[in-house]
Amino acid sequence: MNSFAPLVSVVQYVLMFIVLGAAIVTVSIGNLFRAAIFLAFTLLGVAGLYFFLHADFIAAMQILIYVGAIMTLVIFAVMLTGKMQDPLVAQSNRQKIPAFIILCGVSAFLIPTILKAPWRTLATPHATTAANLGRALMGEFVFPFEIVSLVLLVALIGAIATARSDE
Amino acid sequence: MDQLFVNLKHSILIFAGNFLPEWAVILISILISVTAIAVFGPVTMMYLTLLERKFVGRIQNRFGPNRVGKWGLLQPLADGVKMLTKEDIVPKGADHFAHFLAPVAIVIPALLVFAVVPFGRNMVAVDLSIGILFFLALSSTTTIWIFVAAWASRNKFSLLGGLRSVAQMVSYEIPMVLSVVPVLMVVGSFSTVAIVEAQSGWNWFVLTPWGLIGFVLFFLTGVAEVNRTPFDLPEGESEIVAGFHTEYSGMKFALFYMAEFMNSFTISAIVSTVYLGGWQGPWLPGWLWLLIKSYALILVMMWFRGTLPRFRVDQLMGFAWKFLLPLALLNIFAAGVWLAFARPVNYLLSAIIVALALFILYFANRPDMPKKRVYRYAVE
Amino acid sequence: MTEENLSTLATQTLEVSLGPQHPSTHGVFRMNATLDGETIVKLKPVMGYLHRNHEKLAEDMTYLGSMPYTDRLDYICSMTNNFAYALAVEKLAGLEVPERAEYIRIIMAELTRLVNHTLLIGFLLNDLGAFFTPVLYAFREREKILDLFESVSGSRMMCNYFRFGGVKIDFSPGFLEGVKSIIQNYPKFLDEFEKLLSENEILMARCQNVGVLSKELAISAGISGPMLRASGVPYDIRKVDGYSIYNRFNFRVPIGEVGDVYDRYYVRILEMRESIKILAQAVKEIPEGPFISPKGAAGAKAPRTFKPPKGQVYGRIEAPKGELGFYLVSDGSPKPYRYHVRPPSFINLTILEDMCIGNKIADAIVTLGSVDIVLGEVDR
Amino acid sequence: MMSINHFLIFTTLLFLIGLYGALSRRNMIGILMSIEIMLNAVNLNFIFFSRFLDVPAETAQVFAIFVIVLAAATAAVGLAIVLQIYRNQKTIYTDEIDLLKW
Amino acid sequence: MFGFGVLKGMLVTIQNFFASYFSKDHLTTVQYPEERLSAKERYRNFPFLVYDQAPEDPRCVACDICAKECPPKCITIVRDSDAEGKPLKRPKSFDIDYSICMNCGICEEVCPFDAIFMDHEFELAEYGRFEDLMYHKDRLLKPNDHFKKIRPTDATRIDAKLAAKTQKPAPPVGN
Repeated sequence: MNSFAPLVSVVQYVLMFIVLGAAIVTVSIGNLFRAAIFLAFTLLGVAGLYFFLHADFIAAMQILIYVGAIMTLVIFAVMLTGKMQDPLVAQSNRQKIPAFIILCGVSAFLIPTILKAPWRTLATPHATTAANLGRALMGEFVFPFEIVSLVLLVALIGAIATARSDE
Repeated sequence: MDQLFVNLKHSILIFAGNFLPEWAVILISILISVTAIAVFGPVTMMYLTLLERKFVGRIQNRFGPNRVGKWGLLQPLADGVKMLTKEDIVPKGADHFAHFLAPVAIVIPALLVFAVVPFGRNMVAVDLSIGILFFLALSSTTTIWIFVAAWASRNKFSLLGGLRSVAQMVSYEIPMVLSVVPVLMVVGSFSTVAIVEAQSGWNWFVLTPWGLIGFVLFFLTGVAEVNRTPFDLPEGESEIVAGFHTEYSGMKFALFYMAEFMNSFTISAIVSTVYLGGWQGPWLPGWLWLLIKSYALILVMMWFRGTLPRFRVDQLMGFAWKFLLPLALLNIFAAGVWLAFARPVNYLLSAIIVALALFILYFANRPDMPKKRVYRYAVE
Repeated sequence: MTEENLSTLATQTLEVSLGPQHPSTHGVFRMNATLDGETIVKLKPVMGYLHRNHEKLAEDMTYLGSMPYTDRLDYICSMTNNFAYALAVEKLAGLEVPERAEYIRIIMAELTRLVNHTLLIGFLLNDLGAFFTPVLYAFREREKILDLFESVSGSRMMCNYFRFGGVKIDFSPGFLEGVKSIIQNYPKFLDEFEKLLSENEILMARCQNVGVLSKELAISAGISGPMLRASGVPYDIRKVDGYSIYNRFNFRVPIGEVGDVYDRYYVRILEMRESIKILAQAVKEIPEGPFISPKGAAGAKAPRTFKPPKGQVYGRIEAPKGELGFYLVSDGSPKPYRYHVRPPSFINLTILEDMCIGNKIADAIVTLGSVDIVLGEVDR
Repeated sequence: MMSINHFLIFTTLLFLIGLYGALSRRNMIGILMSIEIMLNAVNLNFIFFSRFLDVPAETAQVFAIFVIVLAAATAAVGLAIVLQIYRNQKTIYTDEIDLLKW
Repeated sequence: MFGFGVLKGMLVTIQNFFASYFSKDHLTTVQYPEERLSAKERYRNFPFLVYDQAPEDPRCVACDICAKECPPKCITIVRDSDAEGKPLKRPKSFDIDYSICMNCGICEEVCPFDAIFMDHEFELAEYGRFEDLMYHKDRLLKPNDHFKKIRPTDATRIDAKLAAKTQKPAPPVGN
C-alpha cells in the first residue's frame, strides 16, 4: 500500500456509514416505497465496498442482480400491493421493542467476540480475477454451480407459476 | 497527437509532484480524470441535442436551430438557461422525495460509465478488470430510477411509461449481455482496454461473421436500452404523453434528458470499443478515431429517429425474445466455432452458422411478420 | 378501501383520459379509455370541445353567409366543404353551373383530396411515433397545392371559393400550369413517400390487423369514404351519384381487403394516384367560358336577393374523408329554415370503440389517426 | 488500511439492522427487504475474509455468487408468494395472516 | 422483409438530408423576418377602406350592406349627418373588429361602391386584445394607390369601371 491508502480508507469508512444509514432508514421508514429506494442505496453502497475489497466481479454482479433485478422486483411488488402502503397504517408490529432488545443482546455478545478474536491477517491481501473465478466455477465448484443453476430455474418457474392469476 | 491529453495530464502531475506529497498527486490525478469526464459528459450531451436537432431538421427539409449564435451553436446554452429558469412543478400527489431523487440518481450511472470508456491509448479513467460488466451493470440500474420517477409522479401516463420501460429494459438487457459474450470469449477479458488491444491491426471484430451479427445486436439492444426510436416506448409521446417524465419540468427534466443523451453517447462509445476497434485506426490520433466512430453510431441513432415509427409493446417484446435472444445465443455458438478452428476455415464455418441462424429465425418468425398486400379496384 | 376495488389484482383496470389535451388526439378530442395493462377494455369518445354552433348560426344567415363557415368545418379541405354546400344550395334553387365552373370545381376537389390524404398519412405516421419526418414531407408537398389555392382564392386554407352557380373568380394566370406541374411531380413524391413508408416493416407490423373494421359493421354504422372502401365495400359517391361531372372522368376505386389501418393507409395512397388521373383529364379538357352562371353571380353580389324556393334538399359529395352532406330546408326566405351537416368524420368516429377494444393503447391512437377526423367537423 | 475489527463490527451491525427489520416489519415485502440486507452483510463478510484471511479468494467469491443467486431466487419466489397472498387474503401484513393460527 | 423496407425508408431520409444542402425544393423553410415571400395578388387578409383623393372623402357611402352581410358581424357603421341632422353619404364611424373578422372577403364582394377591399397586411400583432384590434375609420382608410400597389389587376379593372360611371351623368340617387 502506498501513501494514498489513508484516503482510500476514509472513502471506505464514509461508504460504510452510508450503507449503515441507508440500511437503518430501510428498516425503519414507514413508507415502503422509500424503504425500497434506500435499500437500493444500501445495495449500491455494498457494491462500492466490494470494489474496495478488490472483488470487482462480485461488485458488478451485486449491481447487476441486486440493483438491476431484485430491486425492480421489490419496487414492482410494492407497487402492486400499493393499497397496503397506507401511511396511516403502522408498518411495524408490536415486536419493535423486543426486537431491539434482542439486537442489543446479540451485539453485546458478538462485538466483544470480534474484538477478542485473534485474527490472523495476511501480509499481502488476496485478490482474484474474473478469469480465476470462472475457472473455479467450472472446475472445483461445478457441481454446486449446476445445483444453484437448477435452483434458480426452479425458482423462476415456481415464481411464474405462483404469481400467475388462475385463468 | 495521439498521446496529447495523456501527456498533458502527465506533465501536470510531474509539475505537481515537485512540491506536493504523493497522495496529493494521486488525488490530483483522480480529480483531473473526474473533471474531464464531468465536463465532457454534459458538454457532449448539450451538443448532441444540437446535433440531433440539426441532423433531423435537415432530414426533414428544414434548418434546425440557427438563430442563437452562428449555426445555432449557442442554442444548448439558451436551452440550459431556459431549463434552469423554468418553474419546477411537482404534482400534488407525488412522492416529493422520490420525485426529486430519481432524476438526480439517473445521471450518476450515466456519468460513471464514462470511467471505463477507453477514449484513446492510455486514455481510460479506470482500467477495470470487469470494464464491460461494469458498464452493463450500471446501465441496468437506470431501470429502477426510471421506474421510481414514474411511480413517484402519481400519473397514469408516467406509470404506463415506467412499466413499459422496466419491461423493455429488462428484456433487452439479456440479448445485450449475450451479444457481448462472443467478444469476451475471444478476448478472454472483461477489460475494455484489453478488448481494444485485441483488435489492433484491422482485426476489428465487426469484420468477422459473428462480430457483424454481434455488432448489430449490441447496437440495436443499446438503442433500446437508452429508449431511443424505434424503441422509445417509455416516452412514446403519441400514446402516453411523455411517459415516465410526463410530470417533470425544468432542470429535473433536463437531467433525464442529459442521462438519455449521455447514455446514448456511452453506448455508441462502448459499441465502437467492443466491435469497431475502439481507438484503433490509421493516421488520426486514437481519441479522434473513437469520437468519429461513436459519433457515426450516434448519427445512425438520430437517423433512426428521423425515419422510423415506433414499435408496439408486444412487438417490442416479441422482437427481443423471439429474434434477438435466440440470435444472440446462436451467435455465441458461431463465435465458439470461430475460436475452435484455424484461420480460413473458421470464417466460413461461423458464417454458415450465422446465415443458418438468420434463416431459421426468419422462418420461425414468419407467421408474426407483416405481409405485403396486393390491392384491387372496384369493377366499374 | 372497499372490498370491491380490492377484489383481485387481475381485474384492476386503469382508466386513462386521453385528451382533450394530449399530443395525438388530432385536436380537442378525448378518449376515456379503460385499460387492462395496456389492452383496451372500454373506450368512450368524448366530443364537443370544439362545438361552435355551426348549424344554428347558419340558420340566422343568408345562404352565402354560411359559405365561409363551411370552410371551418373540416379546415383541411375547405374546397370540398364549399363544394358540398354549393351543390346542396344549387339543388335547392335549381341553379345551373357552367361547364368551366364544373371543371374548376373538380380540379379543386381533387387537389383537396391530395392535400387531405397526404396530410393524413403524415399525421398517421406521427401517431405511430415517427418523429415528424413524414408529416413534414407531407407539408412540403401540401404547401405547393396551398400556394395554388391562395393564388386563386386568396386564402390558403379558408378558401371560401365556391359560389352558388359556379365559383367566386376564374383561375389566376399560371394556375393551370401549377396544376400541371403538380400532376407531374406528385406521383414522384408519392413514390418517395411509399418508399419511405409502405414497405417499412415497423409500419406494417403496427398497422396490419389493427383496428379491423368488418364490412358488415362498416355498412350498418354508416361509415363512408376511404374507411368504408378499406373495409372492402366498393362505394364511392363520385361513382354512385356521378354528381357534378364526375361521370365524365375515367378513374378507379381502390378497395381494401381486411379493413385494418394498413388498408386505410394504402387505399388513400391509391386514391391519391387516381385523383391525379382525374386532374390530368380535367386539365386537358377544361373549356373556356363563364365561371359562374349569371343568376349565381347576381346572388353572390346581393345575397339577400337569393331566395331559393320552398323545399328541402340533401346534397352530398365524396369528400376526402367520406360522405359530406348538407341537408337544407328552405322556407322561401333568404335564410335557410333548417341547415344540417352530415360530417363524415363524426359518423366515422362513432365506431371507434368497436375498432379499439382488445387492442393496445398505442393501437387506439393509430386507429383514431386512420379514421381521419378533424374536430372542426366532428363538433361543428 | 481499514481495521479488521471495524469492518467486522460494521457487517455485524448491518446484519443486526436487517434482523431488526425482519423482526419488526409487518409488511411482508419489508421483511423480504430486511432479509436482503442480512444476506448482504453476510456476503460482505465472505469477501472480506477472502481478502484478508487465509482463504482462497475464489472460494469465497464463488460462495458470494451463490448467495446472490439464491437471494435472487428468494426474492422472485418470495415476492410471487406475497402477491398471491395479497390476492387471496387482501393483506400482506404478517400479523393479519393468521389462517393457521387458532 | 428482414428490415429491407426499413433500410429503404432510411435511404429516402438520408437522400433528403443531403438534398437539403443542394436543392431549394428540399429546404423549403423561409427565414421569415429576413426573407419574405411575395404575396399573391389575390391574397386576402383584413379589409380596409379606399379613398380616392382625401381620407375625409372615402368611397364608402355608409350603405351598411357589408355590415349586414358580414358573416361574423364584425363591421359597425354609423352614418354621418350634417348640422341639421340630415344623413350624409359617408360614414361617421366605420369600425372593424379585426379580432372577430375571419377574412372571408364577403364585404368586398357585396360592396356596390367598390369601397372596401381585402388588404395584404398581416403583421398586425397588438398588445391589447380588444381595443387595439378594433380598427376605426382612421386606421382603415387607405389611398387607392395602396390598392393599386397590392392588387394591380383588380385596381385597373375597378378604376376603369368607376371612370366609366363618372363619365355618364350620375343617376339621381334618392336619400
